[in-house]
Formats: sequence, C-alpha cells, structure tokens
Amino acid sequence: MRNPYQPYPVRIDAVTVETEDRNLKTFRFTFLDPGDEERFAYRAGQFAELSIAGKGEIPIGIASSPTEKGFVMFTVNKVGLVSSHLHTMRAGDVMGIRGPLGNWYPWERMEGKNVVIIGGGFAFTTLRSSIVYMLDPQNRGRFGEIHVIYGARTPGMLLYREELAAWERRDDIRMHITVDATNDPGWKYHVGFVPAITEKKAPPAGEDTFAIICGPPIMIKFTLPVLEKLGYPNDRIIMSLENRMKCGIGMCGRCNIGKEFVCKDGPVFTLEQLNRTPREY
Amino acid sequence: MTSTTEILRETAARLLASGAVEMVIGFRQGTIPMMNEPCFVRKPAEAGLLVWDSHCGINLANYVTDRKEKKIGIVAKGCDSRNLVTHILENKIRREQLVVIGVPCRGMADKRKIAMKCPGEILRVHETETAITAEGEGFTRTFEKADVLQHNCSLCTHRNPVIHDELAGEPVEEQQGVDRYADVRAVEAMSPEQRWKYFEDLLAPCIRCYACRNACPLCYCPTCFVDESRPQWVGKGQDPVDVRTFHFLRAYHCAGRCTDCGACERACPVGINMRLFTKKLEKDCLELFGWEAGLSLEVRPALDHYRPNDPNDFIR
Amino acid sequence: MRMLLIDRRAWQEGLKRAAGQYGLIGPVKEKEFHSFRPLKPGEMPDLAFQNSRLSPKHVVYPQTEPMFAYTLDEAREDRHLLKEVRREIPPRAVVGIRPCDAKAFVLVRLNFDTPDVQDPYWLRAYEATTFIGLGCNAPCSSCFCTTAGCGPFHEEGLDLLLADLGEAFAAKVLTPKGEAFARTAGWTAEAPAGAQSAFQERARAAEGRITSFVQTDHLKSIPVNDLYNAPFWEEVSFSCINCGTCTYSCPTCWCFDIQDETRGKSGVRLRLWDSCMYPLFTLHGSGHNPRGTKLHRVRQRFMHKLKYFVEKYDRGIQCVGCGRCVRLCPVNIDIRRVCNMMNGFAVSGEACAIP
Amino acid sequence: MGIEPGRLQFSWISSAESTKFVTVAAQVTEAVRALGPNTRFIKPLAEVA
Repeated sequence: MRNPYQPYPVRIDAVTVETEDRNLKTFRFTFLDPGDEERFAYRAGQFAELSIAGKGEIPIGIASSPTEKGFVMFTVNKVGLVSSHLHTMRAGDVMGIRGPLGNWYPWERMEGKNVVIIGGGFAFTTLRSSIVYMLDPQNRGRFGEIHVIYGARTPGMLLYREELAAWERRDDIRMHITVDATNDPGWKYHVGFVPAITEKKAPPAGEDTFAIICGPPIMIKFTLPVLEKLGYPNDRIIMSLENRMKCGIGMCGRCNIGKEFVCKDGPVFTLEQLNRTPREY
Repeated sequence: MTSTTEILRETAARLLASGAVEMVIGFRQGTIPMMNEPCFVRKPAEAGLLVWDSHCGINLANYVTDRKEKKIGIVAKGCDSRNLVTHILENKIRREQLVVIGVPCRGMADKRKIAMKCPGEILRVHETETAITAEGEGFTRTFEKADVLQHNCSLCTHRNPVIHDELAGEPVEEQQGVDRYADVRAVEAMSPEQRWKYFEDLLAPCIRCYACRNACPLCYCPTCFVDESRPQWVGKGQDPVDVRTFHFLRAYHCAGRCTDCGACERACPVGINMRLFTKKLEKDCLELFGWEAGLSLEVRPALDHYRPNDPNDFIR
Repeated sequence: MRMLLIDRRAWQEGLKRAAGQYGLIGPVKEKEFHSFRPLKPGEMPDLAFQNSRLSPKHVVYPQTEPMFAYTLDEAREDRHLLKEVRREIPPRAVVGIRPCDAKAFVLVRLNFDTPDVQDPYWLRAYEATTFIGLGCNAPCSSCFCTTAGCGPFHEEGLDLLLADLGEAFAAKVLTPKGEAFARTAGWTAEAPAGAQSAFQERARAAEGRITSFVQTDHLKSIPVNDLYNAPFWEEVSFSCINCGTCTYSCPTCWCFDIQDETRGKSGVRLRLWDSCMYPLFTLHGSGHNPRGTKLHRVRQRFMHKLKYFVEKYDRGIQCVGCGRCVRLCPVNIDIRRVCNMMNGFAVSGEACAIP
Repeated sequence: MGIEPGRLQFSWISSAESTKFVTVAAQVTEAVRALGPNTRFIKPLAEVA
C-alpha cells in the first residue's frame, strides 16, 4: 500500500521573485530520486501539497506544464505559516512535494474547441500550465483559437511577465492583458477590470468554445454574469476552486462543497456542477 | 401560585407584542430528561415554547455576544445576569440592547448526580418547589433539590439577578455562611508534587472538544490562543502537557471575570471539574482585591485598573 | 452459520487464553463511566454497561497519531525528509463492542479505503482488529439504531456476535476472523437449539425495546440545495456553542487535521481528530471562511451525515443511531429531531405539485 | 499548578533600574540552577531513527 501522505523529496532548483510587492515567488523543484518525476506525472490544472518538515503543507496549483521536463514549478503567495517559511528558503534546500492531486481541466472535452482563459491576480498558475501545454508544438493543432484575458492590479503584479510578452508576439494565441490602473506611460496593453475586458474581447459563445476562469472571488463574481450574458453555456464555463485543505485526497473532510471534495473531485468544476451544489468556497 | 414558566411566557409575549424587544432568548423543553435547550422566540405566539425548571443551567449570556438586534429580551438567573454585566463591561453587548428578564434561582439540578443515584436509565423527571422525582423502568426516586444541586449552585451566594428589567417571581433568600472554597484550600494544601499528580489525574480524560471553553460566556475571542498558528502557543494533540496548558491558560483568561456559573463543568462530556482552576483565581481575587465579578456596572473589574493599596508589594 | 455456547467459565478462561495471541481491548469502568482501553493482564472486560461514554473509534483511529518523523539537524544526511512512523499493530480484539459501533467502522471505511487511495494508518489498524460484539439486551431510550441502518444485534462489521443469556453467552460466528478468535479462545461447544432460539429471542426483544426512531426515506430525493437553503437552520443552530463534543463522541465522524510538532531538531507530523464545528476547520489563509458562521457549521454536520453521505455512497445515513451526541450535547441539539425535519422538508406545496 | 516554588518568579523592574535587573536576573538564574532541570511541561517526541 503506497502511503498517500508521503511526499516525494525534492530540491529547490531556482527561486524567482515574480511581483513588485515581492509576495509572490516561483519555486522550481527537481526530484531527488529521478524516478519520482515519472511517478509525479500530472495534467494541467492539478495541484500538489508542498510539504516542509516542521511547518506543514500547503496546496498549490502546478504552474509548470506536463510538457516541460526535468522540473516542476509552483508560484506561491506569502500568506500563512508554511508559505512564509517557504519564502525564506533558497536554492539547494530540500523539502517535499505530494501529488499530483485533484482533477484537471477537461482536455479531452476541449479538443478541437476554442479556449478562452480568464485569469486574475496570482491565480494564474495552472492557467500558465495550461497555456504552455496548449502551445506545445505537439498539442497546438489539437485546439482551435486560444484567447487569454489576464488582469492584475498593476503591471508589476503580473506573473510570468517575460512569457506574457513572448506570447503577445505569437500569432497562434490572442492575448488581452489588463491592469486595474497604472501611471506607466509606456503601458501598451489594456486598462480595466477583467469582467469589462471579457465583455469586449471574449470570443463569441457557442458549442465550440470553452471558458476557463480562475481568479479572486470578486473577479469571478463579476465575470460569470458577463459570460452568461455572452451566451456561454454553464457546462462550457470551467472553474478552478480553492478551499482550505489538509489531506488533498478527499479524506480529512474540510474542503467539501456539498458531497464533492474540492481536493479530490475538483478543484476543476463546470459552472453547471457548481450550480447544483452548495457553494461553500 | 403562578409558575415561573407562566410568568416568563406572559412577559415574553408582552414584550414581543409591544415591540419592546425583537427576540427573547430563553429555554425550551429539551428532548431528553433533565435537559432544556436554549432557544429564541420572535413572535408573541411562540412565547409558549419557553419553559423554566431546574434544568436551565446553560448560561444564556453566551448567546448575546456581539448580537446586532436593537432590543433583546433575555431570561437570566443570578449567574447569567452577572455574566451579562461582565459582557456589558467588556463591550460585548450594550445595556440598552437588553431587556433582562430576571429569574430568582434556587439552583440547577446536577443531572449526573441524579443519574448516579438511580439504578437505571432515567426516562422521566418532574419536580416541585423543593423536590425532584426521577422515574425509570421499575424505579422511582425522589430527591430533595438541595441534595442534587450542581456543586456551584449549592455554593452560590448570588441567586437573584443583579440587573433586571423584569422579574419572574419574588426574590429568593440568598444562602448565608457558605464556605465557597473548601475544595480550593484542599488543593492549596498539597505539595507541588501532589498537585502535579492531582491535576494529571483530573485532566486525564480530556478529549479537547473545547466544550468547556465554548460553553463559557467569557470565551468569546475570535481566535482562541489554542487555535493560533503564528506563533503556535500550544500543541493540538492529546499530550498531557498540551492538555494542561490549555486548561490552565483558559482559566487564567477568566481571572477576575468568572462568576462560577458552572457552564464549563456542566458541558464537559467526560465529567472534568475544571472549575477548580477558575475558583482558585476567583478566591484570590476575592481575598486580594475584595472583588467578585459581575456584581456592578459601575465598578471597574479588579484586573482592569490599579489602586495604590494593591496588596502585591513588588508592583509599587 | 455456526453458533457457539460459552459459559461463564469458558468465557473467562477463553479470554485469558486469547490474550496470549491478541491484544485485548474492552470496556472498563473508570470513575463514572465506561470506556474502551487495552485490558491489563488478567483483567476482564466489564460488560455491565449500556454503552461506553465515548465511542471506541480511537481503537482504530487514535485521536493523536504520528504519521511521520523528521530531523531538522543540518548535520544529518536525511534532514527535512519525512519518514513514515509505522505503528506495529499485532493482532488484537475488541471484546464487547456494541453492534452500532462496529457498524460505524464499516461506514468510516468508505472514507479511508477508496478504489484509488487508501489510508494506510487507518486500514492497518482496522485489519489487525477482530471485533467481538455484544448484542444490546437493554438499549437506551435515546438509541435509534433500528432506523439508522443498524440494530441492537446488527451483524455488519462484527466477527463474532454474543448474546448474553444470563448463565452463558451464545456467540454467532460471522467471519473467518471470528472463527480464528473462537478457536484461539478454545470456544468450541456448539450452541444447542435452545440457546440458538434464546439468541434469536433476545435479538427480537431488544429490537422491540427501541423506542426512538428517525425517518430517512426522503433524504436522498430532496434536492441538495433545497435542504441547504431550508429555513430551519437558524433555529436548529441557535443553541450550538460550536464545541466538538458531538463529533468527537461520534463513532462515524472521521474528519482530521495534520500538524507538525517540532522539539529541538526533531519532530513528528501528527494526524489529529478535527471537527467541522470549529471555525478554523475551513478558514482560508486569506481570512475568508466559507463556513464562517455557526449556522454554516451546524448545517455542514447534519448535511454531511444525512444528505451528502447518503447521496455519495447510497449506503444510508452516516449515523448508526448510538445516541451519544444526543446524550452528550451540552445544549441538547438532537440529531433525531433534525433528521426528521430534513426528511419532512419540502420547499413548498407548489414544488411538490410539479409532476 | 504543581510547578516547584522558585522556578517561576515575578519582579517589577523599571527600565531605569538596570542594576536591579542584573541582580534579580542573577538571583533567579541561581535559584533555578539549584532546582535542576525542569521535568514538567516537557513533551516527549518521537525520535528519527
């Protein structure tokens, strides 16, 4: 019997400060036992528990893509005990990763379809994973148009800025980057909240278009009506949820919404599923 | 004679009908013997739900913490009223929000004591002014109320509500010449080793369900120290050191505030008498500062201010 | 199915013999009430009890249990790595467990033993344990097992089921595990027809003595959001003080927390019971709490047991009717009343009228 | 609570009373040293093999 609570030992390979407030850092890990990388085979949209002996564990979405080999990557916001400690750790330090956990975006259902990715703030991590996954030369042909609407408070709060710029230059993905406000005269993208940009830029709704939405509650609250107004059917609106978690495997009992566990039956749900269940998230 | 229950129902209906209060907090008949449940009524027609007997031990002050209603009627026996005073002094509710329906109290029954004295499961209980009768399969036992009171009630010297706007019944005579602290003195007389062992045994059954803490009207902190994670003051497991730390610190947080209402002991599912800790602090407060909690809205609590005649010399 | 007759002497000698191969756990009266704990050498379980105050779930699922150990000593090669703490669990037997508490393990197993993940700590302890049940000749007035998918002589989850016939026990052998225990104890005498019918008679009589019932037949079909939004939750939750008594005393509550405890340079990762009654249970790092009020938390407890579980597993309610939460709740919140309210709930007359 | 007398001591020292602070600290240290290592409020923990 494999112990599902046992993390794979990993070494921090690189740490990158992502945002101007320095509260978001991206950690790249390599597995101490190379065989563990295969055992950690994951899909875009899944998460893992980052495990630090003496501090505890935190569930974090996987920011790297399954198409990126040799490492896994997580972007962590400094909030609580574990994440604050993680922010003090450096390349070379040893810790654990437990996963992959949860379900993933419905890649099979989305094959051959247009995908619009709507993200806000630091909830862009599994969305990055998804974009990198779809843009992989092996995969790009399996999807229709790809739109990305991504917003942050200021330009300095956007994650993965170099990659965003690189995607802007491509012609097989339509980027709509926005910030709430900026006094940077050189800012050449949108200014405005994500729901407003979504209303203007989201591709037309239809059977062939999926929206993946991930962001702070307030953004989701105001973006959902926009998508509904645009005519997106509830089973084409895909959301990724967060709840307090401990076990990550559907056993400890805290992250449920109705009978579904966010950690095991989610974190990815369609709006149609969420409408049928108490929304305790 | 009109029963307390009838007076309470009439008072609640009147206050609700006149709009003097938006809700009345009291007790309704429980689903098992010797147990009533705290409840609220919002309509005069619902006032008939309210009951009063010797099984209304739960401290209702717990239910007004931070409530937003402009006017709340609350049924209060002596200890509840003292905790309402403490609540008002600690800004957990404003005096103007409350219409206190005082109930002069003759003490609450200790259901465990009664159960222990019966040969089988108790199925029905009824009472008169001075006696309680318990019935089960093949037995009937009648007890003098005074013999089966909760320990804290048998030592109570403030049975009449200290604040009230309505009074459900005539004031009762306060008990005189009660030796409140015999149990504390017995513990004080022990050597440190004996005391360590004594508390170890006392707390051994604790399952850390926090019923004692949550039943206590004083324990209203948004995040209790045992739940803090940064820093984590106390471990969360069953280690005796953590269990003991929880109980001692909880008691200290009640120093100068505890009214010995007995809520903690009554709520405990495993029968721990954690009142010993709070009573020690209560005794010290009384002996050092002449202070008893919750008796007056005018006087600041003992731990709330400094007087030049403080008995501790190190502080001067 | 085989039935044995065990007279008082054989009972005592059998347990002594079995103690050589099994760790025996049984009800023992300490201070006021009974609890299940390992029996000392020669100690007999005290079967003169209705049921233990707290459930015996800790036998399989300790309230605090080390999962991993670690060192933070930078001088050590294995620093920061978690090593599994393997609780060695030799065969043991719970003697005198009530049928409701044994059935509870069967329900809890649905959570810990799933097709894709298994909890090794719970499962190892469960599998190492033989359950020797004692039928309830005299159930409490607050027991409602017969309408909670269980009963005073219910067999699910037991390896042996005893009926106390006064001068002897009749023991129904239910599984190979039970058979092995009986063999070890030297209990071989087949029950004569008279004892067999006395067993059946006790079981029937006990069921007849249950006076408390719940209705559960509509729970599955009422839409989850209707129940969730039902108007009675404020009234139901008002008196709750959000302690964990109901969940900690419940044989079917399984929720847990994971915590690291370090002392000096070494430490352990612990698994601890947790409770949906506590605000901290669901508090987000951001300060947001999806179950931020006691109404949310009380509703979660009842919805989990009486709706989510029912829908998820189709195995009835997550309750065996032991009545402990009813008896121990400091403010008299009664699951029987809430269950019947939920089961009888319909959004409105119109909602029912829709064909 | 069963802690030995002398292991816990209280003093009131103003920020201006540096010499008193030194004296009291030395006295307390000596007193606790005389009592030996604390055995109470110490938790055992599993050792890493």
